[in-house]
Amino acid sequence: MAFRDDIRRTRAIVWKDLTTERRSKAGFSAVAALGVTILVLFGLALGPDGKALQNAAAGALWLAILFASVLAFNRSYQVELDGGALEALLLYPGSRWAIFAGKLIANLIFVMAMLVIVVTVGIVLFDVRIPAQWPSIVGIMMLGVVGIVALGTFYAAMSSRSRAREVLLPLLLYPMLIPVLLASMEATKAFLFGDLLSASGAWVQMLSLFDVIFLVATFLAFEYVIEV
Amino acid sequence: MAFRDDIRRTRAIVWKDLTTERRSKAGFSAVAALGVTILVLFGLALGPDGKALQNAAAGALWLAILFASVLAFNRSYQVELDGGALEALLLYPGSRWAIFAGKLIANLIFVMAMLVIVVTVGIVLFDVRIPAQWPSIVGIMMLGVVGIVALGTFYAAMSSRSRAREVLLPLLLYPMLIPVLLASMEATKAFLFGDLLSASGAWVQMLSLFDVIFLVATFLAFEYVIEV
Amino acid sequence: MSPAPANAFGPPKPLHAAFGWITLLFFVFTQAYAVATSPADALMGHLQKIMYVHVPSAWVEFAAFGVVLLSSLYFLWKEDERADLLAAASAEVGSVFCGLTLVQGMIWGRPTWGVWWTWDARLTSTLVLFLIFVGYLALRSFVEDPHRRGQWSAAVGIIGAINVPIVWMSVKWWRTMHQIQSNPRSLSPEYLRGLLLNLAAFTLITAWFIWRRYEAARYERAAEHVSQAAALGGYDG
Amino acid sequence: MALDARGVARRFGARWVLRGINLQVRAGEMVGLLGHNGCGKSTFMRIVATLLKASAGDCFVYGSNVKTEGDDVRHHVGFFSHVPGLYDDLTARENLAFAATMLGFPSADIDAALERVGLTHVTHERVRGFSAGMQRRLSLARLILQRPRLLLLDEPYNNLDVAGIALMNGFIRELNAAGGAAVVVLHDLVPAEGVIDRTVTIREGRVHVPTVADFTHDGASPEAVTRPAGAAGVS
Amino acid sequence: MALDARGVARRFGARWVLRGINLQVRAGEMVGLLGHNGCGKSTFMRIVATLLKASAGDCFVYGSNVKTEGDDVRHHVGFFSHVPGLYDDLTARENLAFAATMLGFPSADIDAALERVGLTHVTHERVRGFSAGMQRRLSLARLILQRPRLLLLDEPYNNLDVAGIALMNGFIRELNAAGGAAVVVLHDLVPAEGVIDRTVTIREGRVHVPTVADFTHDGASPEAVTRPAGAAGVS
Ligand code: HEM
Ligand SMILES: Nc1ncnc2c1ncn2[C@@H]1O[C@H](COP(=O)(O)OP(=O)(O)OP(=O)(O)O)[C@@H](O)[C@H]1O
Ligand SMILES: Nc1ncnc2c1ncn2[C@@H]1O[C@H](COP(=O)(O)OP(=O)(O)OP(=O)(O)O)[C@@H](O)[C@H]1O
Ligand SMILES: [Mg+2]
Ligand SMILES: [Mg+2]
Repeated sequence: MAFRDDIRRTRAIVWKDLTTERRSKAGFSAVAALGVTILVLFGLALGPDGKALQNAAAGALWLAILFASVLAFNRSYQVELDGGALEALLLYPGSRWAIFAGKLIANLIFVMAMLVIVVTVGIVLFDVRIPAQWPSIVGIMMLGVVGIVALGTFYAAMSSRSRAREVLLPLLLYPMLIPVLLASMEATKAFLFGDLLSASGAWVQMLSLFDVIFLVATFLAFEYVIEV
Repeated sequence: MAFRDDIRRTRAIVWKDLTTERRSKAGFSAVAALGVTILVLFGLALGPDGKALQNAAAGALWLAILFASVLAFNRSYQVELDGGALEALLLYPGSRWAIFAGKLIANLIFVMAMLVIVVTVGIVLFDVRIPAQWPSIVGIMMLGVVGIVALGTFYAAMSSRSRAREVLLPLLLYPMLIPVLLASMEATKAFLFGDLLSASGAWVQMLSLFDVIFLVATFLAFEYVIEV
Repeated sequence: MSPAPANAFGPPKPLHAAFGWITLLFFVFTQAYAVATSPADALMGHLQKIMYVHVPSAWVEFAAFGVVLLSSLYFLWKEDERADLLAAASAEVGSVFCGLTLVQGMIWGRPTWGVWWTWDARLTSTLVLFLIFVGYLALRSFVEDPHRRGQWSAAVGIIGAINVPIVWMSVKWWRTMHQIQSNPRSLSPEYLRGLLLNLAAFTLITAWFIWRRYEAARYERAAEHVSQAAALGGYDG
Repeated sequence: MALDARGVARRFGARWVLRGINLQVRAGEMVGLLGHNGCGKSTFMRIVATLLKASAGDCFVYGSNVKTEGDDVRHHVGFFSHVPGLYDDLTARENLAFAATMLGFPSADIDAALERVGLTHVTHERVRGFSAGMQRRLSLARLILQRPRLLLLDEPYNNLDVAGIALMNGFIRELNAAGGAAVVVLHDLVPAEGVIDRTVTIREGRVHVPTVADFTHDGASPEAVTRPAGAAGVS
Repeated sequence: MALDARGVARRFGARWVLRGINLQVRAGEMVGLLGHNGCGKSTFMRIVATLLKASAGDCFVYGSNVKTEGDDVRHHVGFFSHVPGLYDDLTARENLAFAATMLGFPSADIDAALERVGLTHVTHERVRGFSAGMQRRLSLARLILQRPRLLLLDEPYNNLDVAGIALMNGFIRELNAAGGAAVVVLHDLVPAEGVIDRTVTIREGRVHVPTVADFTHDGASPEAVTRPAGAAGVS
């Protein structure tokens, strides 16, 4: 019974977050456009050399996704802060994990949708040849996004309520995500360039391990972080 | 008389912005640390190949500075939004340009200080060999920073009052800054690799031109952006 | 909240000061001993002597972050604010030694590898660990409410400590330029003795630093507890 | 006992704002909380509502400890604070629907609540453009959905027009009739006439027991002036 | 003429909130502005203060057009709004010092203003932790530094305790004695007794001229209920 209520709460939060996002007109398209812009900036920074670009494609893609999704995480709590909505949210009865789950799922949907756009543009911009194993790459992307979103949603809950929130979130998040990013980049590269299939296996394992650790740790720790 | 008052207002705003920044204790060091973190991310994304890294060094440095300073711009107006301080600011008599000049100078000081740290770390991380003409490079950095800060301060004034502000600022700013970034990167590269001295001259000219255009345009347009 | 012990105030007790001085003397001795007794290395010559500060710094840095992990867990479990203060003190000291490891490594790397820095797994993971704890310290300074600060930084500290084993194992998991761990058997005894002695000295120094930082924080808290007694003393239930 | 605060104390930094509040509110009792600006009224309310932790002392709401049994307490408590706590980009109706689900009453009658607070004409408008008083009314509608057993109202009459004050008082009386209790922070007893049973004043971090001196001095110091607490109380 | 509003209208989207406000306030006159929640009082005040542009109509403050001569208007106008407009990370004193410079009075006596509003004990504390009422008092201190010739007060008594209300009224009377004018948004005339010369009610976007019907109906619909406007007015 209480559990059913909590599931209902999770659903309500997902719905609320996505609706707000949709309402703030340019919300989603702006973040996606920003991801693309960052890709373009990387392209310029790397110079016109085609080979160098292709080599850096996986890295640039993941970084663009990371930078753009941090904005999404920040927004997802900014909404709560305007007009003291967070206070009201904390006053509702029910388990705290329902709040975290709701925010996590909403962010996951948001980032996945953005990823589709950014990756499509990236493939064109960096002239990436799609290999036969593209379904594996999609799988890796999912794994990478779960890690990024879990930790990002968690840290945003803290940083958004401290001073200096825009700075604190990336400062906490980026270094912690480096293993996840590295694993995602390397696994993507391994598949892209067709070779080293065995090596990519190790990276995928590492990625899955981190996802599990992050999900468990954040779900357990969220209660402490949101209280008070 | 009125002009002296406006100068005094500018000074007051610079002082206020820097004090707030200093008060939020680790504000500056956090932004600087973030700049370093972004450099590390670039290093990882580009892979361990020393030559590729050296080639991309100029680009990575400028992008790290750009990404970190956008946070500073956003913060500089976030302070005004909390508790409706912007409303009070707009109610003070006196010229609007005094407000812009104050914010601009404060941001300039902030970004310059951060640049020193990020560039120092970047030189070490990317194994950049410092050429004999390093004073010219310092000059180029100044020029580049002025362009970034002028436009950033201006757009932050607009985006801070829209919803979706964290997204809107980079989305407006990055594309507009591409000429400045490109010129800065190319001029830096030209000096770093010692050759193409003549080409760098053209880039420096372009950079100076953009700085002048941006400064004049933003000073003129600020009044319209900040009103209502 | 435990009431302050009656003797919580005042200057460091003589015993504490003595411990500090003895530690310092011991450190000077172990350094001198190690430098004097070890022969020049076949490859690196006398450069090898950086090892006696570099390797112990790295080890005590791991130990300090380990203390952060344990005291953060204890804090979340028992809500004992002393655990939070200990975590903060260890994080500060650990970050300093992590920074030292980096700087010493770079000073060592310049002559041996020819570059200040290379994107090797050991080096990069150490830098990342350093940045993580810079973030941890930044978080602490951005949050004013002590309870909130304790809980938040405990969460960040625990998650951050995941990276210690990564740094440790990085040389095994990836092909690196950096030396992989040696064991007593692979290191000739002239080097080993100096290294172990210095390790002991560094451990003592670290313990001393953490203790001093912790004490300082405790004095502050104790002062607040006294003010609590003064503030609440008058009320009659 | 609806609320039982025993020596609740709270400090910010080194300053002790509350130094041991003792306050017992029985079910069915309506208590006005008075005190000058900055004396700690909102701080106390936030502690009772589980939004802030006390530095010392214990506090119970219908027997549940606010420190350790927060979830139980939140089932009982309805808090009306200085800030409206609404989502600007949702409409009035959507805000209430969300609140209803979160409160565990997904099938509550939202339109009736909106009608009651006089916001039917803006049911489908976003809260962003609402005036101060309209936002307060919408927050009130949320409390109407919740029907809490312990009402915590922090200066509830702010921004409300005369009709809004009547609404608020009607709601308080209704909960009272159903056996609920309330703590209401006030600076002015006039609008709360007839809904408050007794008043309590916080001074220097403690519940102040008025003495003869309180009714004789001439109010020269701004801090010391408070309307005589008992004057308009009913009990 | 301190304020001369001629047919000031404003719409948000397709909805006309103000439909032509005509209001003349002479120098030395104190006007109370009434009206139910959401009728457009704050909107009107923001237009006069140059924070919002009117969609139609003209408005003059001491002869300067608020639309085209904003800078002149801002020299005369002091606005006390729903939000405090302070910097959380500056201390009380620093906030006032900044305001003084921005107002063009860098040598104003800040400590005197702080003392007057009763915040001397927190002169060097940051505003972040101030209670609602303390923030309102600090905003009032800023007005005291400014001594504007046209005061615009939007529900000025909110959050203020009894001593604070006395402070506010003392300040208003002082400016009045110096020949200044004021427009004060109110829901309750009691605290403003003795400082308001006459009241004006906004209804359906226009200044409402009361008829006999206003004093006879029984107030069944929440929107229509307003305390009879003229009742407590002095003029
Ligand atoms: C910035 C550069 C460097 C960093 C961040 C770094 C980091 C570390 C760390 C964290 C350890 C301790 C972990 C362990 O014992 O496995 C370590 C040990 C060690 N490092 Fe470095 N190091 C750097 C540069 C160097 C250089 C240039 C050399 C010598 C060429 C070097 C030689 C060693 C040796 C010999 C050990 C001890 C390994 C053992 O026997 O267990 N390091 N370093
Ligand atoms: N930015 C805006 N966007 C859309 N509508 C708005 C906006 N600002 C105000 N309104 C609408 O204008 C009307 C008047 O608002 P205003 O804040 O002026 O009311 P008010 O008379 O001050 O009410 P209160 O007594 O509640 O403060 C309201 O119906 C509100 O919905
Ligand atoms: N987060 C905080 N940090 C520091 N001090 C705080 C904080 N919150 C409150 N205070 C201090 O606690 C005291 C009480 O604040 P509180 O908001 O409870 O007062 P209040 O009685 O509600 O006053 P008001 O009538 O003005 O609303 C004030 O002096 C304030 O400075
Ligand atoms: Mg309060
Ligand atoms: Mg209003």
